[in-house]
Amino acid sequence: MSVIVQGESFDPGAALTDFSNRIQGAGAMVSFTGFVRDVPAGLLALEIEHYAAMTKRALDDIEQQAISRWHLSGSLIIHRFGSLKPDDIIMMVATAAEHRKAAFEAAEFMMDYLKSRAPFWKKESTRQGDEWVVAKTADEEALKRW
Amino acid sequence: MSVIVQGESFDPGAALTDFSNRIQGAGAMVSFTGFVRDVPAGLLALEIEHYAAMTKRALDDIEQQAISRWHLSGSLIIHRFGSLKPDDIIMMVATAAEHRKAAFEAAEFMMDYLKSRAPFWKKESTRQGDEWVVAKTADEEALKRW
Amino acid sequence: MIDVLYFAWVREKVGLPKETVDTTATTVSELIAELVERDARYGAAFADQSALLVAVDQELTDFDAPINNAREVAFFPPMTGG
Amino acid sequence: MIDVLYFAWVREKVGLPKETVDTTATTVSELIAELVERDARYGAAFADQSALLVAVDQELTDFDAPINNAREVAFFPPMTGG
Repeated sequence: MSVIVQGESFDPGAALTDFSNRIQGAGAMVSFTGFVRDVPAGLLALEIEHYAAMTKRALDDIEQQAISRWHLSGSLIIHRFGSLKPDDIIMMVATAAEHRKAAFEAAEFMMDYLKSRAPFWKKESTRQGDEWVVAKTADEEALKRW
Repeated sequence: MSVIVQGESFDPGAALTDFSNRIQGAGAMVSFTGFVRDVPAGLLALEIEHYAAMTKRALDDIEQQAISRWHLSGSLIIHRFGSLKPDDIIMMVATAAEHRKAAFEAAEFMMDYLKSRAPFWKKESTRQGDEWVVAKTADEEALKRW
Repeated sequence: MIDVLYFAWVREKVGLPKETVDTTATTVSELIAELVERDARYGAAFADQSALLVAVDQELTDFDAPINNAREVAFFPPMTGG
Repeated sequence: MIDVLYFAWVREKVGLPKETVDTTATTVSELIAELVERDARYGAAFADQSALLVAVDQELTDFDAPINNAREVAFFPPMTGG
């Protein structure tokens, strides 16, 4: 049960090792890791802005919903902010539950909510200029599953 | 793109670090790890038997289906055999794709197929005796999703 | 006195990330109306309210929400985390 | 001559993991019939064929499958991997 918001990069494997050592009794563990993808124009930087005072609260809320709905025995959210480059790690979630269905669903739920309800905004910088990433209607639609 | 069948234990975090270093360009990485759960009678050992000549072939086939259907940029299956104890790691799959939906679906697909189409059999040993784990109809039903 | 925060392109249009506003507004909508009267920069930022979200004291809410007892109101576009 | 393999409780009922069988059977079902005639252990293992799966040359198939050119036939219960 931990939520971490940080500027620094991290190794998803090292984070998963730590997490797996804390979830005795679970039958299933799922992790999701998001990376910066390049864009056709050539990405110079991806700037991630966030609303610090609200971020932790929003992520704690998303995590608590997942824990109580899927009876998770463990959960983890790590999200970065600041200036990132292509292939840099952006964020990670991990879940632990008795069975695989719960672990998968809880991880997808956390990702769907994190995309549209956690106060992060991305700006892409290319040689053609800077542009704020526009929220996808598909991401808002994804919430209806839950 | 690798399939490993082994008796030895392994660290899912270390495997994820290796995997993440091989998937440049992916936006999304998902992993699933399965652990031995204890049973009410107290599990002394979980014996995993497999059909060695068929296992690699079956897992390669499952992986290839996932790669072509979800255009994965990376995939991994590790499955153990032999005598395991509660909380021991049993297996892991990992997927890398452009977007999260593909990475999640491909990992769930591989898990569903691996449960019912890869030639592994589990036997639980407790003080009350040994018992072969019976395949769940829910696991066979899960294949209909695909 | 209430803290008003702006993020992403709303911040860029308003020209600052945060300010303290002396207001008699009782709802988010009234606060927006006051700001828009103050300066054209706000007019640009709030031109299309359907493109905006608002949080009062760090909770997402809507434009009718009361702000009488609020300490902090934040305006921003739909989130793009993850 | 064909290699016949048994796994999990099928192996335990037959009493061995593998044997080479001299057979004229042309399908899986004919092979089972031959085995069942040979010894009661096979009768016990194959009593409920609906509880069994079969692979011919390491590919899952059904009991009507031809085995004329097969090198290896394997019998086992539904898999429980993962």
